[in-house]
Amino acid sequence: MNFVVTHFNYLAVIVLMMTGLYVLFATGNLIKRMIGLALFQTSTALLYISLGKVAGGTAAIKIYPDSPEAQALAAQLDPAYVAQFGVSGVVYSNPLPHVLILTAIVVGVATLAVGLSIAVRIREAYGTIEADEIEAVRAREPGE
Amino acid sequence: MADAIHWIGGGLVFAGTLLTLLGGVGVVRFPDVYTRIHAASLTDTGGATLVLIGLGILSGFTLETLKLAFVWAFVMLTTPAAANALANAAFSAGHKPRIGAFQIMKGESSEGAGPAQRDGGVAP
Amino acid sequence: MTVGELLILLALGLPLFAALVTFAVGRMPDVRETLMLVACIALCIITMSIFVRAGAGDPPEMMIAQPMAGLEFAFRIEPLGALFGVMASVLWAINSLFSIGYMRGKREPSQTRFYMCFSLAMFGVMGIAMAANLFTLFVFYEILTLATYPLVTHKGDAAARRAGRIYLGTLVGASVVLFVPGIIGVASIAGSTTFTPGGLLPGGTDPAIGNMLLLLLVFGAAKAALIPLHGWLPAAMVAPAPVSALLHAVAVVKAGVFTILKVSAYIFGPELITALPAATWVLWVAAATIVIASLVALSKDDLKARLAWSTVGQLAYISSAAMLPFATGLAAGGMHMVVHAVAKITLFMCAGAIYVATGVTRVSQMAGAGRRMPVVFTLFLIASLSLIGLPPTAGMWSKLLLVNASFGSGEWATAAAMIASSLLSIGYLLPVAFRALFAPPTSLAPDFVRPGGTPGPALVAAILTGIGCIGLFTGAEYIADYLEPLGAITLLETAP
Amino acid sequence: MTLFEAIYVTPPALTAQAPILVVAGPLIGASAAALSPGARTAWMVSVLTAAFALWMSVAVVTEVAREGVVDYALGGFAPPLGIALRIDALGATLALLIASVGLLGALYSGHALSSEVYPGKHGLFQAGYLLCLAGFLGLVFTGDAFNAFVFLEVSSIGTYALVAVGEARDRRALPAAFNYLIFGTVGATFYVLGVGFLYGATGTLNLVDMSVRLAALGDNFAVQAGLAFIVAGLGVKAAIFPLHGWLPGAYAGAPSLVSVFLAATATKSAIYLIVRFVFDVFPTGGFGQTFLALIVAPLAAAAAIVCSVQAIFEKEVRRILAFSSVAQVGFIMLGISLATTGGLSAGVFYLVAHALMKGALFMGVGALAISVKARTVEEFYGLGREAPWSAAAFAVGAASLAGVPLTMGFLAKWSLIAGALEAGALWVVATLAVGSLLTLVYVGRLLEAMFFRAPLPGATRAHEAPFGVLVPLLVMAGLSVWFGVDSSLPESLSRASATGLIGSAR
Amino acid sequence: MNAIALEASFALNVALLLMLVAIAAAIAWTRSLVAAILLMGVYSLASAVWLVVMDAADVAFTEAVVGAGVSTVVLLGATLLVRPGPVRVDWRRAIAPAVLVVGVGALLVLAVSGLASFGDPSSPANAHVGRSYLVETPNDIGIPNVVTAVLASYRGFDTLGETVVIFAAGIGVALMLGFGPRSSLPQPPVQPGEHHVVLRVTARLLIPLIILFAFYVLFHGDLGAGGGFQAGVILAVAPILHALVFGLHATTAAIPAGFVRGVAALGVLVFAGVGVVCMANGGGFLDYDRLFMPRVEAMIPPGLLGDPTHSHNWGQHFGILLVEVGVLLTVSSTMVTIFYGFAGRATHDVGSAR
Repeated sequence: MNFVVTHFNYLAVIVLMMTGLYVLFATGNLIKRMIGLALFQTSTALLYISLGKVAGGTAAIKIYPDSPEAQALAAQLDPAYVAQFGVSGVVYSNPLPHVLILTAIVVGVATLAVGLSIAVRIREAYGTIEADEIEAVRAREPGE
Repeated sequence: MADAIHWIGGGLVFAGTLLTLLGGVGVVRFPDVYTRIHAASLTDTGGATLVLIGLGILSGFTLETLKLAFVWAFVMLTTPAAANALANAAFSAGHKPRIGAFQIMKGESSEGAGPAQRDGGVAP
Repeated sequence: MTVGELLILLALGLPLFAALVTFAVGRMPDVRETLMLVACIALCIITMSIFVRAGAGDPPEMMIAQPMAGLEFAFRIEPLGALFGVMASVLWAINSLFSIGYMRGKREPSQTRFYMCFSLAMFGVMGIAMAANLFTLFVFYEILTLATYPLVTHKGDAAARRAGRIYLGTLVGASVVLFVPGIIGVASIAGSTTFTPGGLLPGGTDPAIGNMLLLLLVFGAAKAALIPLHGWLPAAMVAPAPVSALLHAVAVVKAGVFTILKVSAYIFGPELITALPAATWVLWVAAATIVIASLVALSKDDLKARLAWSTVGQLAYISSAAMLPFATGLAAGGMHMVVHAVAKITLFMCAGAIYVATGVTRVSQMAGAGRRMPVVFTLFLIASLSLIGLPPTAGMWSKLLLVNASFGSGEWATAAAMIASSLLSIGYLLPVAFRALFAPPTSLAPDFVRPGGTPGPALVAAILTGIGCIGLFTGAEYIADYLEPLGAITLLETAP
Repeated sequence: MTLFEAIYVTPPALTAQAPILVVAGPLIGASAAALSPGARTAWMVSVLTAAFALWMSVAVVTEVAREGVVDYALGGFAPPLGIALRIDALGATLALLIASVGLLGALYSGHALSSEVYPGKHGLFQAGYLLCLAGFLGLVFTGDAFNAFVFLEVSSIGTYALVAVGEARDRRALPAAFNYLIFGTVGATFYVLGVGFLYGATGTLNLVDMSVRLAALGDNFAVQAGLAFIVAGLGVKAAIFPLHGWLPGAYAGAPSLVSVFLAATATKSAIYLIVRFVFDVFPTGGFGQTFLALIVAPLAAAAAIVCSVQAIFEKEVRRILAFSSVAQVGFIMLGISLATTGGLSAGVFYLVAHALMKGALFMGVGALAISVKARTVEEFYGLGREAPWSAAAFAVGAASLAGVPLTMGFLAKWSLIAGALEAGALWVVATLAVGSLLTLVYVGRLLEAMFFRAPLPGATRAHEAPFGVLVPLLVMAGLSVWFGVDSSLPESLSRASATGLIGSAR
Repeated sequence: MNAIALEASFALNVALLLMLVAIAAAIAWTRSLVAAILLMGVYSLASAVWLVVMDAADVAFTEAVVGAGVSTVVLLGATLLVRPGPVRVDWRRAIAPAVLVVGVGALLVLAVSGLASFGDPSSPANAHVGRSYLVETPNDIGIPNVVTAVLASYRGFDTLGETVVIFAAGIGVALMLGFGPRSSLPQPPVQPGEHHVVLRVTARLLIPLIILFAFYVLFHGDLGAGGGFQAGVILAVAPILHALVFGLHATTAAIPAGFVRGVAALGVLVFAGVGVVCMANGGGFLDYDRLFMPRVEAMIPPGLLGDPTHSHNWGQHFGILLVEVGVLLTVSSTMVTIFYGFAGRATHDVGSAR
């Protein structure tokens, strides 16, 4: 049970990813597939972000320790914690996963655009975007 | 004093969210496109306004307040325009209002029905 | 470049040259065939000089390339190879003579391709004869396979293509699945594949691995047609007679048994062969092959099929000779290789001559045919005697040595099989000649389908090899001595 | 390496920057190609860029030969803070391979494209081609797990579109490309997941740093599952057996240039990354190699047999070659999963050999397809006489594929079986033998069709491919023979890679 | 781990995650493509909120802009083009995926059991490199937003790759949709949207604001959330809005497709060019400390950036700014290219406001 609490984020993200994967493989509709793919990729991003969260941390944008918001943040934490894990008096969350995920999101939208454009061309060439119908058309072609 | 600010601001934000929620209910429950648009846009603008004012009060008078003001202006500019466009599209797509009687010019009643119906079918 | 290298290059180059020339002047048959004969003669001279040099003790060597560590592409002559080379080149010359007569006599189509592949096959054979290591041998072995494929499918009809598929499938399949892993195994144990007198593999090789390698290599050389890998040989009978002669006497099958001899002599060496139980297993398989093949041959009415099955049996003699722990076996095997080649090519040329002249292929129809062509059938008789092993033919010596060696090494089963098959061969060879020559003249005797009967060149070729059968009877001692370096023990000591 | 010292002169300043130039050059070239006005200009840009990349990668190879491993810290930040390029012998080998194939492909594209791609698209097409080149080169050079993902995507996204462009010739390219996109993206996302777990367990993305911390970490579910996801994800790109579904369609549908480039490089770079993770990042003898031996090796064996059989029963030439690619990848992975120096170097050697032979084969098909739109084996009847040179090059590639002696393919199979014997894995030897036999069957079918059959009645007569196509084709085929006669260069490279990886045990 | 600090945000986190799960389930459930697409947009917005809770401001910004914005637009455009019927669901084809998903999910659960618990500041992920970025940035880079510092400087090579990926996507879409019979639009018979007075006025008002805001986001990037990518997408919204309101024909007349593609390539050139300049000045690729030649560097008065000890940060600042500009160019023009591709395929009625 404790595991479910301490790892709740990861488990929830797993559920999300698997939903995406399921949508991707369960449907024959090309656009629905792309939606599933996008869902899958976005959820993967959430995993990284969960990795980078630091309890009591704030966004990784430097604030001067003596500024009011720094004070407000520090007020919620005990000084030992801040002293141990803070950087110059402020606890930040881990910026690295954020950077990686920025890249991943971009890759995701790029994939989405290319995939959809191919799907459109498929519609023009085959008159359908249902995988099994496309297969049916292909089966009738010579050389198959 | 701080408590007062805290309570007032919080209350406004809460009221705003409540209004937006109502809007959501309206979108689901109202009979036809136009009333749904009405519910959505009106409550959105209203709710957004309340929330933004509340946040402004909470943040005190700083640079944040200015940004919030910009956001408010933006919402005020776009939401009604969007609602107008939506209604316009629905109308030109030949959706007849269920509530209130007004004439539709003959001939415009049925053109390009397809996409508009999809717009109507958005609500889950 | 030393003389030796020059000789090697010539021996390899002449067949290629012949092939190119054939291709170039294919339009003009006379020029084509004259040039080919010239190339054949020249090749004979070259191989003989190589033979002499190898005997004199300075074997020619040559290193072409080394694709990988422990993997050379090189040539080196040793007695067996030299002998094989001479045999192949001489018989090639004669066979070309014969095939000229045959092909012209039968007005065969696409003769240019035929002669080209013929020369290429000879290129392969020369490479095999002179290979300095297993890898080089393998390369030319495959060249030979590919070069003879179009010959087998010469007719081009469905049957021919089917036979060709069996031929290619069996040979290539065996070499890929068995032979190549065998070679690589040798290489990864010994670090190279070079043929070294006394055996490449160290004496202390683990018997299990040794057995595996021996079986891989022996059965990988499917050209030796040990049962169960003999199927391609009778199937290949669809080919025209000169091809059969080439396949069964000169090139392909001899390449197979030659490979086995080399593997036994230079890769494993007498000691290891003695130590390995696998050698005995191979001997049993060979014995079985000898008997079975002879029995089948007895049951065949088609002459070429009968000869083919007898070839299967005779090859098994040589394979078992290679497996005899008694080192003389090697010499005997080498000798039988030559003798059988000469005899068998004679038989096939006779068969071809008969076919060209009368169109008859079945033994039962040849009764009395000898009256019309006594020479051919006399030659057939002589060759048969040699194959059976009766004086005054060379076959006697080689069989004597073989049986002798197998007795000496206590391989009674092999000896018995050899004797039995000799008796059987009396049964399936002699009647052909006798019925043809001495049968009472009947109206059944076949007529000439070709005015003038046997074409001249073919007849000449057959006569030459027929003389060879008898000539080797006297030359046997010389060959045996020449091959002596193979085994540690001389002939005289082999008496039981 | 003497060959390189002989042919190669580069100012030291450039040599120092060579690793990044290999990757950045094609990136810049791609933008230039996209900006270039006409098809010819784009082609010239493409050729020049590829040549530059090859030059630089030769520089890198010589450097690696001298120093063993070359490191290049980007942005002047020492790893693990900054991204670093780390080129070991294997990476250098693959870079050399990819760049050479890239250059040949670029040359080849001069004429080949015009018959397959709408002229207006050439500029963008060349840009996409160069992006793929850059992606693959970056993939084999980077020393950072996430940066590898970025380059994986650079190459992939370019590739999807390039494959789809094949619809001009054959509309089946479109569904094939879509499949490829789905499979490929799922694979890449699995890779990201795996990297995420490794990052969560080690806190670093730099591969060297990661290996150090992994060795200290010991067994951990996150790490092991991470590796599983990484291998599975890359296995999709490498077309390891059950994950190869995208490959035949993609290779068959793509423009011939793309088929050439993909067959020669795409799967190879993915295999490289797998090897890198299993042997370099994960502790030697640890979970990585167990995983390889227990999971990957059987799959590879299955691929070697099953896909060869599929190839035998396939009707379309391109699809035959594609299935054979999957089978050959099986061979390669078998060698690698032996996890011995011999097996690994054999696998690398086979990898190079396969790249060259498949490149030649697909180029040959493309060259023949320029004059006659031959697709099925029947349509290939008699092409040997009508287009002798292309057919000859094709035949050389096929011979190398079948493992005919004195071609590189033979040496590859040789060293593979030798490695398996050393490792005492007899079942691998048996699999390889059977697989090679099956290979012979379909190769024999192709060659018989081309050389021993008369053209079908009413078939369009083919004629020889233009010079600009023939030259790279013959060079590609010639390489297979050259290295088959003297394999010192690839042999030493693969040997060095293997020792570098097995030796780099931490 | 600190109780007070975590509880509030943790509760919010759980609530939002459950919300996301619900939305995902709805996406899997619904048969209507349009519904699924809009739900995707909602999903992105919700996850953006969640990201803010996770202190990932930049990512939240990007997710909102991309997930809710661009993806939805592209998906809708594609749907408009393919005009699909309702999604057919076949239970037989749903079994195998279910099994697969359960298997992979189990493996994932096993994997996360090896990870440190959520929010643990001493977990390897947070303790090792991530922390040293926070410590080193003031020295090495000297800008407040550590994410931007890592993105553009420490891991600038990744960002270059990311830009190239976007560029590749643009190329891909252009190759697929940018050519062929329907690529050149005929003049629409009726001026689109002539009965949309309100829209046209609003658009005229908004477009300059959008561009202004885009540049604000760009330059604000190293102080707060924002940067070249987000700015690029926002900038791309201006022409897209223009096309939606005034018709694609008018927009392409103003900004030709070829020109847009050129700008995309230019952006990559700018980014890579910065790297090459650094190399030319004797540094490594993308080593902004060497962006300026030493002579120029010497001319910069120390302390101009407030901190006299790190005058080289000057180079970092400009390097980051320049590469962000490169990203902006590529991203915005690629987005417009994608929009052109999809809209250009369609019949005129895309031009009118919908």
